[in-house]
Amino acid sequence: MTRQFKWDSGLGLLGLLLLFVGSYIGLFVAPAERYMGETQRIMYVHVPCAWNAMLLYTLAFIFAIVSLWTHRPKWDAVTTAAVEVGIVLNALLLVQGSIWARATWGVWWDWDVRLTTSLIMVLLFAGVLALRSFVHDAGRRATWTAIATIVAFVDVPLVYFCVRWWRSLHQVQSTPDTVAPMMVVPLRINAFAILFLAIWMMAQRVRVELARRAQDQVAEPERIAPIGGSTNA
Amino acid sequence: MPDGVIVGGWSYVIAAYSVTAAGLIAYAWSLVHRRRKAELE
Amino acid sequence: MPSRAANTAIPAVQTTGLGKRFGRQWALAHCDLEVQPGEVLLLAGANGSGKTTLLRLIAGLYKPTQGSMSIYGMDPEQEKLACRRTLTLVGHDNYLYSQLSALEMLQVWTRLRGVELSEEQAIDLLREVDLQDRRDYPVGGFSAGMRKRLTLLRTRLEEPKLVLLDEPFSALDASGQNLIEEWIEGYRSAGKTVVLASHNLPRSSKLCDRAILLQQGQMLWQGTGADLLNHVGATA
Amino acid sequence: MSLFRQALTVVRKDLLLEWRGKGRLISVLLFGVVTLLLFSFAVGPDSTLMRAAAGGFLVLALLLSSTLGLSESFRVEQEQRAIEGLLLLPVDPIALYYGKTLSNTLFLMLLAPVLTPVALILYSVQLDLQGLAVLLGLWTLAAAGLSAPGTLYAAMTSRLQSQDVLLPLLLFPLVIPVLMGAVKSITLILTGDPMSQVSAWATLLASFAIIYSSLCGLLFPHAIEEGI
Repeated sequence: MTRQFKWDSGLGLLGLLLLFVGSYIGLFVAPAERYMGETQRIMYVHVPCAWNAMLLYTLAFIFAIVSLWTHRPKWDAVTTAAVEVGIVLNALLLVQGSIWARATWGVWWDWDVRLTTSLIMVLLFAGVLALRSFVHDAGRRATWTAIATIVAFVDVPLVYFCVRWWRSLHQVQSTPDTVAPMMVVPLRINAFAILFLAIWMMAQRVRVELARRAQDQVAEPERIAPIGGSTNA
Repeated sequence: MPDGVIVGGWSYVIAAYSVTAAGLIAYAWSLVHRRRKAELE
Repeated sequence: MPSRAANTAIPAVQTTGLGKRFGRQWALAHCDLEVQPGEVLLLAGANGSGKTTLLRLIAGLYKPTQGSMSIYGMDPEQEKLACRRTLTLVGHDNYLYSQLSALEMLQVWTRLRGVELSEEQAIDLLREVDLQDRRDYPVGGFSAGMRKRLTLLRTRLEEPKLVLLDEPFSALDASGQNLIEEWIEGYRSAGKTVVLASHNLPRSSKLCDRAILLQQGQMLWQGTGADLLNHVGATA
Repeated sequence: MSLFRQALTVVRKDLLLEWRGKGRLISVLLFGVVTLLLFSFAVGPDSTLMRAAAGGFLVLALLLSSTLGLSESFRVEQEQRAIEGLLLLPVDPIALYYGKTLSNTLFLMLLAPVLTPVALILYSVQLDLQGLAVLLGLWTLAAAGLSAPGTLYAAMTSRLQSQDVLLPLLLFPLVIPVLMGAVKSITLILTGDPMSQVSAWATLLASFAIIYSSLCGLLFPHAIEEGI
């Protein structure tokens, strides 16, 4: 237990440190972008959040399949953890995206393909957690969480293509593509920072889940000695 | 998107970074809190 | 009585260390049970003693938390459908669609078993439980006893070797209870296995070859039906 | 083969129940009509605006009615635990899933002949016979797309206390591709399709239905492992 505690808090601290370094470079060292100016600096947290949210959802999908296959509590715990941390990053992504939209396009919301898809994604996976919270039996809760996660994940590419087609009649908003080397460095650093932080969060969430499960793990009552009676069949 | 360069915009950057930090801290705090509660019981 | 010869055969039901936990509550624990083919076994015990849980575990409606189980030598996990073909359970619920008639209910059940039931056969069956005049009426209008009788017909129209009955006498009048008794006697002579849970000890203890008393999810006592009456009388 | 026959038995039983419980069917139909009416009040008496939004309203009426139909189809199963009676029989759960999905699809298709004329009249849209046929085809694809995941989720939520909230919560975000595809294509049918984009949207609707009916068919046996 104490050894496990060390690896994930170490990773968490490393993530925190990297986030400070990356954000420092992003905010104060990297040059301002040609057209977008300073607002482009939002990208150094925005894009890492997006990458990691997608990564977590993909992991959740894989964990869900394993959970359905093995019925082991630990796989249910990691599936839930990945979904939940994914939702947190996804929610941050939405807020950052909204601020970005306000700064560049002058509106708080734009029906941009990625922004719209991430809004639908957050709703899809929030549904998984909602379903989960209503099921009392631990075994069924694990199975249903896995099923809902798989069903939700398969929808993501469909939604993405759909929104793209839906938007194709309108003009497509440009996204910054002029990238100087000093812009790549903070992006990469922050991507790993968020990844490490996400792993730390997942580890904590897994602990919560396993601790809750452990409460239910009441040992079988002691065997009552059978009394009397003839045992002829 | 306007033609020229967007001047300034630091306020948006600060808002985005603060929201991110606040979100991460709030979630981390809830995790620690929930874990303590679950492990104590 | 199925005695020595039956004992060498594969047991109809065999459980080893079977246990089921709901949340933090063990509904059933340390259940080592062997039911011989052709045996009529009575599960007795107070409410919440684990009778229903045990029956539902055997029927495959619950997955055991602990232990293992076999139905006529088959593993319920591996051969789920084969087990379902072998056994039938009539539990507390009636499994009815209010808007269907008695006849239609029977047809739905048999068709899903892959058997086509002719109308004459269906009417014969309904006559057994005295519902032949009601065959075209929606079951939603039936009384509790009539519904119970209709549902108990499931044990007649299917050909399972293992009949599981949870409180078969409840909601039935005296004639209905006599009928079920007759059926159970018939199953015994046909070599079928019956496991029933009942609170109606005077009736069911006479019927059974063996009785098991459950208490707080554990098998406390076993013996003959007559002994059970004495035992319960002595402790009560 | 027996799988197919079992599924058909389930469909037959569901259709019979639907026929006997006509009151339910009529209530859902009326609900659809009422929503269509409400949408027109929401947009106001501007007829051009209404005509432009007619496709969207029609599909939204279908979507809102679908959750009623889906949860109703499992309420009947839960009333006297009839579904447990089915699960106790040697029935393949996959047959149960496809039977219920097919009967739910048929149920949603029944909404078309009522809701379409009402929408055409209320929103004063013209449609020729060929357009009507294409619309029915699209409606069928949308109904199948809604039922495929809807049946799985309705089965799962049918025993939970908050199924009335939970089912739409799970289903609505999931079926956004169906919603978009159906709205876009039906609107194109109603307002003219100069670039013949309808077939692309129809392909999307069909893919959704195929992907989800196969995926949910695989998952359904797991969902009901311990009964529902």
